[in-house]
Amino acid sequence: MIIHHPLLGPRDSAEFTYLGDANLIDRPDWQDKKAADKFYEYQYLRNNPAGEHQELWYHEAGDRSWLVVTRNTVTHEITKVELARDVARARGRSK
Amino acid sequence: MHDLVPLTPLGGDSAQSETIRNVTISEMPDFAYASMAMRLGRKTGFQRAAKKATGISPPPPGESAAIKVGKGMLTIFWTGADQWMVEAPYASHFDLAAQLGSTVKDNASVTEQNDGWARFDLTGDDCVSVLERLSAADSAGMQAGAVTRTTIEHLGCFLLCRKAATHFSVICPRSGAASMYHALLTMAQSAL
Amino acid sequence: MSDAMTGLNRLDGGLIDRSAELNFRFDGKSLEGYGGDTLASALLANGVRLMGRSFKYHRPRGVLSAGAEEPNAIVALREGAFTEPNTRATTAELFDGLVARSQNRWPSLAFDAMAVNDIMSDFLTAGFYYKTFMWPAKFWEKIYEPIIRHAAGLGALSGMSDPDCYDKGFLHCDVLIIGAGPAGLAAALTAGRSGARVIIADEDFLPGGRLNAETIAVGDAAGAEWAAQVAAELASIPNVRLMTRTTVIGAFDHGIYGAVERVTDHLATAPDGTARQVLWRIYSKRSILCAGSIERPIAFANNDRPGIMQAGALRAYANRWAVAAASEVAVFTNNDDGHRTASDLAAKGVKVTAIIDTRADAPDHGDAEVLAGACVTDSRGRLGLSKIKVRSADGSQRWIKCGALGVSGGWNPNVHLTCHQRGRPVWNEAIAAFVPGAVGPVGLSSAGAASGMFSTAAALTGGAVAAVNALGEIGIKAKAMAMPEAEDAPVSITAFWHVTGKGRAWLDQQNDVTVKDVKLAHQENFQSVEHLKRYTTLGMATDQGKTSNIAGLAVMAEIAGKTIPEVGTTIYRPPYTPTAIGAFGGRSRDETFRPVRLTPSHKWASEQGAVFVEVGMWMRAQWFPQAGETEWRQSVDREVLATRRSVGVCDVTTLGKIDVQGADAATFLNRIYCNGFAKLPVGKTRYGLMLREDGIVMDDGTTARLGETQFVMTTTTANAVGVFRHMEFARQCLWPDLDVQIISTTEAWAQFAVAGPNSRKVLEKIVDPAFDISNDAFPFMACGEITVCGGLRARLFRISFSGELAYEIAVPTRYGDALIRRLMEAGEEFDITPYGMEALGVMRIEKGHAAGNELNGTTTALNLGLGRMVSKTKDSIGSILSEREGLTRDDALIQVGFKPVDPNDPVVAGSHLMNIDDPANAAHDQGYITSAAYSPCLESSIGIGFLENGATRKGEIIRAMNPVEGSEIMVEVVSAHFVDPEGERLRA
Amino acid sequence: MRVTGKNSGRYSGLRVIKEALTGHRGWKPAWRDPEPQKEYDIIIVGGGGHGLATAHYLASKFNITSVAVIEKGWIGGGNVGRNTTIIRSNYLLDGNEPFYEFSLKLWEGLEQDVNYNAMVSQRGILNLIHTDGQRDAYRRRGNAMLLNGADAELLSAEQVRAECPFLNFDNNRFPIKGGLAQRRGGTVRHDAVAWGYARSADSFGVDIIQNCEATGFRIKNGKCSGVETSKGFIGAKKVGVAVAGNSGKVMSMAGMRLPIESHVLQAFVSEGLKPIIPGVVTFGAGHFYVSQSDKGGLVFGGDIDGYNSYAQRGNLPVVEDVCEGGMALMPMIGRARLLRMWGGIMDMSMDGSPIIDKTGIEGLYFNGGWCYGGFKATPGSGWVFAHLLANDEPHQTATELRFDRFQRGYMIDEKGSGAQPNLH
Repeated sequence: MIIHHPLLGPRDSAEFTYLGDANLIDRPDWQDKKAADKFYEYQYLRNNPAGEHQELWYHEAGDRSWLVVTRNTVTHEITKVELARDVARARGRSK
Repeated sequence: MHDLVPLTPLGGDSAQSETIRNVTISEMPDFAYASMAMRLGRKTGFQRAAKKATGISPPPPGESAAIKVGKGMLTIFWTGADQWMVEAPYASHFDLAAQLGSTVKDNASVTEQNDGWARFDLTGDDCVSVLERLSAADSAGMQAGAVTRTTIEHLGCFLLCRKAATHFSVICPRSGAASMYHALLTMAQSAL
Repeated sequence: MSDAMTGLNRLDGGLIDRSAELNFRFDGKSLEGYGGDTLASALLANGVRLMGRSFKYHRPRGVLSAGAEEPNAIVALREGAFTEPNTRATTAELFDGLVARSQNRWPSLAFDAMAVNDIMSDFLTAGFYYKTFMWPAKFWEKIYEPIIRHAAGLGALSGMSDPDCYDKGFLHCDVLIIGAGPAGLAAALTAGRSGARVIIADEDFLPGGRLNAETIAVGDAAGAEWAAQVAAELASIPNVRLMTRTTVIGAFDHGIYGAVERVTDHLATAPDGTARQVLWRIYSKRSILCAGSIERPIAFANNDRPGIMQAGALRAYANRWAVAAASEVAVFTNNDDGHRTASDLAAKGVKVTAIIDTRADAPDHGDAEVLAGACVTDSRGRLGLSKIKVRSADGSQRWIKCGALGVSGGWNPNVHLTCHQRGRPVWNEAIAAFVPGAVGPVGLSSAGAASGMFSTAAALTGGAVAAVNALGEIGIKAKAMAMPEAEDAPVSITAFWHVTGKGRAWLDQQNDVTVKDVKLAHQENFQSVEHLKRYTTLGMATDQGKTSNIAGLAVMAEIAGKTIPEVGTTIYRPPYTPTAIGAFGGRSRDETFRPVRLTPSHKWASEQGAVFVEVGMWMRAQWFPQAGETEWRQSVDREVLATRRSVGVCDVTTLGKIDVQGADAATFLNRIYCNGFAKLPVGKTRYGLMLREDGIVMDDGTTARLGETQFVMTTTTANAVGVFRHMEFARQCLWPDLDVQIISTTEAWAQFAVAGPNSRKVLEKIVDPAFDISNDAFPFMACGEITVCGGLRARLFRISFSGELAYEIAVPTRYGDALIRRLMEAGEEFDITPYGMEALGVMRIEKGHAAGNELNGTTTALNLGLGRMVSKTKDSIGSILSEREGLTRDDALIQVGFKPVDPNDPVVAGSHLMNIDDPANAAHDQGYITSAAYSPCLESSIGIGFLENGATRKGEIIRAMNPVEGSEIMVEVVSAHFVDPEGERLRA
Repeated sequence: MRVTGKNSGRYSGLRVIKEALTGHRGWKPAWRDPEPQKEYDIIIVGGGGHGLATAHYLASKFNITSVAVIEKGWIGGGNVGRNTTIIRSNYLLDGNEPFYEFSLKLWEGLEQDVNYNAMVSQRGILNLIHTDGQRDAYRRRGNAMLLNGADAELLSAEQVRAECPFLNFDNNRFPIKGGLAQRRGGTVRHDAVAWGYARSADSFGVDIIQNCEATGFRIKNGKCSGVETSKGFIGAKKVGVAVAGNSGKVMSMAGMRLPIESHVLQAFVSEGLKPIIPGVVTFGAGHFYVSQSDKGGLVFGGDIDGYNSYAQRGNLPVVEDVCEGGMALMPMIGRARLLRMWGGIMDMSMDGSPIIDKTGIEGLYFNGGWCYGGFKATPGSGWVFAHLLANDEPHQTATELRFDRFQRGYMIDEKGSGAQPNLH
């Protein structure tokens, strides 16, 4: 597969390490009353769609960027690639 | 001054080099390296400081910039988001990290990388014939100054085009120097 | 046979080089051919028709085709370790000294004992083996299966290591053109002249495709000449790469294609160091499939005899290789193309005895009698065709003499690559064949015969137009050039798949699948195409069903009363043709399977005669044998004792080192580690425990604070890469606004552990006087930047894995070799001893330090006896999920030590622990031993491991069971800290 | 009790001979193609190995014959039709080993049970050892196998060499230091497993309904009363889902999120070769395992591609990685040709172990999360799932294979890779 890296352009997906569902960005608040349940769902449950999937790829053999790739799991078509850091900020993560 | 004798990445007292038909593959040990990682939100300050420290502005992704220092060249190449590697002649810059650090201060995190890397240069007309059997990078399409991180025989490395088609540098982790050199020679033997 | 020797079958003309006479051997017989021959054409020229045996019935077989689709002429090429089984004689280029042998026959090709299967064929129908061989049960493996396995396979591997080498490569282009026939050449020329980066690949060694096999003119030149001219021009365009002997084997995601270039297969011996084949990964923006088409046979009784061939192959041999398969030939066809074969052969002076055309309205032919509305119903000739039985339109039957029969059932476009991403081809009634469907690999279009356009003119213009369109899509303007004149005959065909009748009519010739087998499959409800394929093995042979799949579908459709599209097709999968596994492996084999990483002291250690062991790609010294030491334990015990008594030195460079900087570096580490790091003072080092988010221990190591905003973290050797990735994830995805930067510096520093009571004394001799490393000035867990040997920058850490007074000293890697030599000099008076991985392992077990065997991805801080380290007063990765019931239960496994009750008993890692009175089974498992060693200090074998409730069971005697090696011993549960439990030595 | 008249008659050597002499006119369909009835006691969603096995055992061992197996395509078209045919029970952990050993024992009697020759071939499986740490780990595993009543042998390098002289002993990057052997492991003709179970289930009166896709579950107040399908609604007292790679897709129709990701695993077969590889061999220092089929093809595979996919096809990097392992381990195969590559969809769970459990919805049961271990589990999975469906109690060998183990912290993580499916 070819992943169009936002900074580097087209790169062979073989240069990347795959993590999984981009929801892994949304780590729960450790002080939440329901932290135990929320961390369980965060860590273990997946939508696993047959179709469009937002997922995390790490440019291991490249610039070490984490990317959020929007890819169709049936056709493998990639429609969007973003820097995970930007996505994380957009989802309200900070420090 | 200490009297310890350094070894080259290939474990010799002096650099190795071999010419196979019209490509020469050379170990290039006499360079100092330091990385600069920009501190959060210090874009302008860093650009200014880096320029002050090196004489050139840190280049955009996929590119390098070079400037003459003394008898040699100082090169900055992009290594990652807000990250650059500086390469300079070892003799004059063995304390490169300290030199940079004193100028960029808290605009960037500077890390000494002198001995983290092993540089091999390929020179000659058929460099691309060798590289196209080693790396997925489009070496045939690289212009002078282009740089990319790639994988050669399972070793991560930087591929830097010094002169289109005829001069490339492969910069790989020092501990893998022997494997890398072997891979380069083997492929030159096969492809040329 | 006399024919064979006198070479009567060689005609005039052709594209062979008669000046290059090549000698070769087939089944020991010495024969002669010419440059440009394939093994098949050379054998035919020599009158050899019998080339192989079929898989199941061992039927005599000759060549069916002139290309990659060949099911029958499958031979073993070359000898010894170079033996290449199952090689298609039709694609093997002839070279001087070539040696080939027929396969799957005994004692000889002409007389094959296993041909008895043919007589038994009624019992060996599709799937018979699923219905029998079941009683008695044990007979299957003892008797039945060995018999079946004995019959398995066609050719045999040599069993020796492949002596050739292979390369892999990567190419980038704007447009990849697959196939160099008329369509491909036209496309390449159009694209090439536009300045685009073009790759055109063809499996043949001669560009031109069918143009080389036909007598068709292109413009005022012969087709083959035109092809040669175009190929020459393409070779001269710098932005075009013309690759012959290159098969594009697969269409992968996003315009990536796999292609195999056969570099030396046409040579007797490969030049030294040159790869036999290269697997190219081609990155294309657009691609055009110009792979042509394959002619399909018509099934009739005994249609598999040597001499019965594709009509197109028959004329390819005549036109390109100047070979007549026999002196008298006939043609059996359902379309006009078959008539072309008759014309070409007649023009070459070969006698055409008849054209049997299934169409009632078959056109006349100038050179041969045409039997319209007729069909071939049978054939004769034990090892080669002698005559065919023909049923005329009026039903009358007669035998016609011929040594070869050209059969044409129409042509199937080579749609394979358009289906590699599970796109389905669509049925085109006009040509009675499947053509590429609308949904194929993104960016792939098709032209020429591959797209169902069979005329030469259509191929030329189709190729040119496809190129213009493809380039247009990526913003490159190309001019559609006027293409030269060429034949533009329409396709005239009436679908005809098999002749009904009694005898066996072959569909899949190699796997011996007949029309009857398809009928049986239907009868037993194996009606879906996938069931048909799997139940009958149709299309599963080395030819991948290229000449049989569609006919099989057609027969199934006929029986089921469906249309062919209703029945559908099986999925075409890569590779397009069978591909040497070696090519996929490239150089990654033998010692160079993976790279090695060498430590800074490698050269020195080699000089000491160290024994090396691989650890995470690193080659590390395992122990340093000394004169007189005959057994590894002697060396290891000596190294341990010397270190604990005086001082030892060990290269620990391989531990991961990560430079962590930034205003928020401390905050960041405080979340990465489960224990506190925020308040670590500058100049101090702390042991850190890192959890995965699921609460399981991920890694551990010491981290030193060199400055307010700078830390140096160490990781275990094995986890260095994973930990770095984990930290980047936390930095970029979880806390993107923390000001922290991380850089791996593992390689930049050569680091040595100097351990033992005299370690300080040794270091004091090389550390420059400006630096005070006394116990007061530089206590346990101190760290600092110093200089050594008169000014060399170094880092010193007072940390200990061995449990002794110990330091780790780091210098720039290039000075690692010099430093170890200097340390050895400085330590000489203290009998300083280099120690390796084994001694390091022994000492860490004696000290009860967890390592890889304990940090096995299932253990928690609690298991390791470090439960209290997990801070509950801060947010750190893994802390929440580490509190789950299953990970905190009272009877949790706890790390403890074990001593054998009888000191002579060896403790064995991997033993399971059982209570003495419990029955020995999994239900009563109490835990297991993770690491064990002989402790020369305690003069006993010892171990550490995990035991239920371990913390409360010190002093208990339990069983350590190792049934897989038939041993069991009694061990006492003890503290894991065998040596210096109070840690006084560390702080000395 | 077999429902006579519907079945395809008993198979035997004698029958084969008789049919041969009478033109094979007597062979009946191996299974019928019935139209769905209005309601069944149990509907199994998924006509793969596990679903068909479940139906067979429901009918033959639990006397429940009002059963339909609905399959969206043709039976055996999923992973049972696209795997590397290996059977074994060489697991480490208590949650797994008893189950897989139970399954292996069922393989040993399969042919006689279903009257179909699936060519169960116990030629043995050998896991190679390349480091001392690996030997410790395999010793622990071998002991666990023996303590669970399975068989295991720890072999020295010399013993391995004697059994597999073609391995690369002399010129390797990762020395072969021994191996863990399970003699009772081996291979099975995979398609025949699906066909055999289907034919047997059919002969008990089970309806096997092909080209019938489940499009939804009818669920009212937490109770499932049947399945909406492309052939209309089919009622059922209980519905069991066994759809492997499609687990996430299908269970989402019941509003469930699973601890499962779907990944593609590629497998490969070479041209037919005369027998040269005795049993199953797995490389411990690279991603490669291989066996040789009764037809002579080298059947081999390695790691999953590593990204979520429902495409049943993979990409080059893994093809190359697998072949690199093969060339490193047995360089004699360099001149053998790869004939066909294909991909299957693995339901990779969060700890690498399966789930056979009730769901939060009454009457809806789930069987999945097999990762790439599903084929060897087929008989065990079928029996255990049938047991759960019939008795509403987990089978004794499957008490740990529950949904809630992740929340409670009782993961069954053989590899110790944690909650990252593509590492299991």
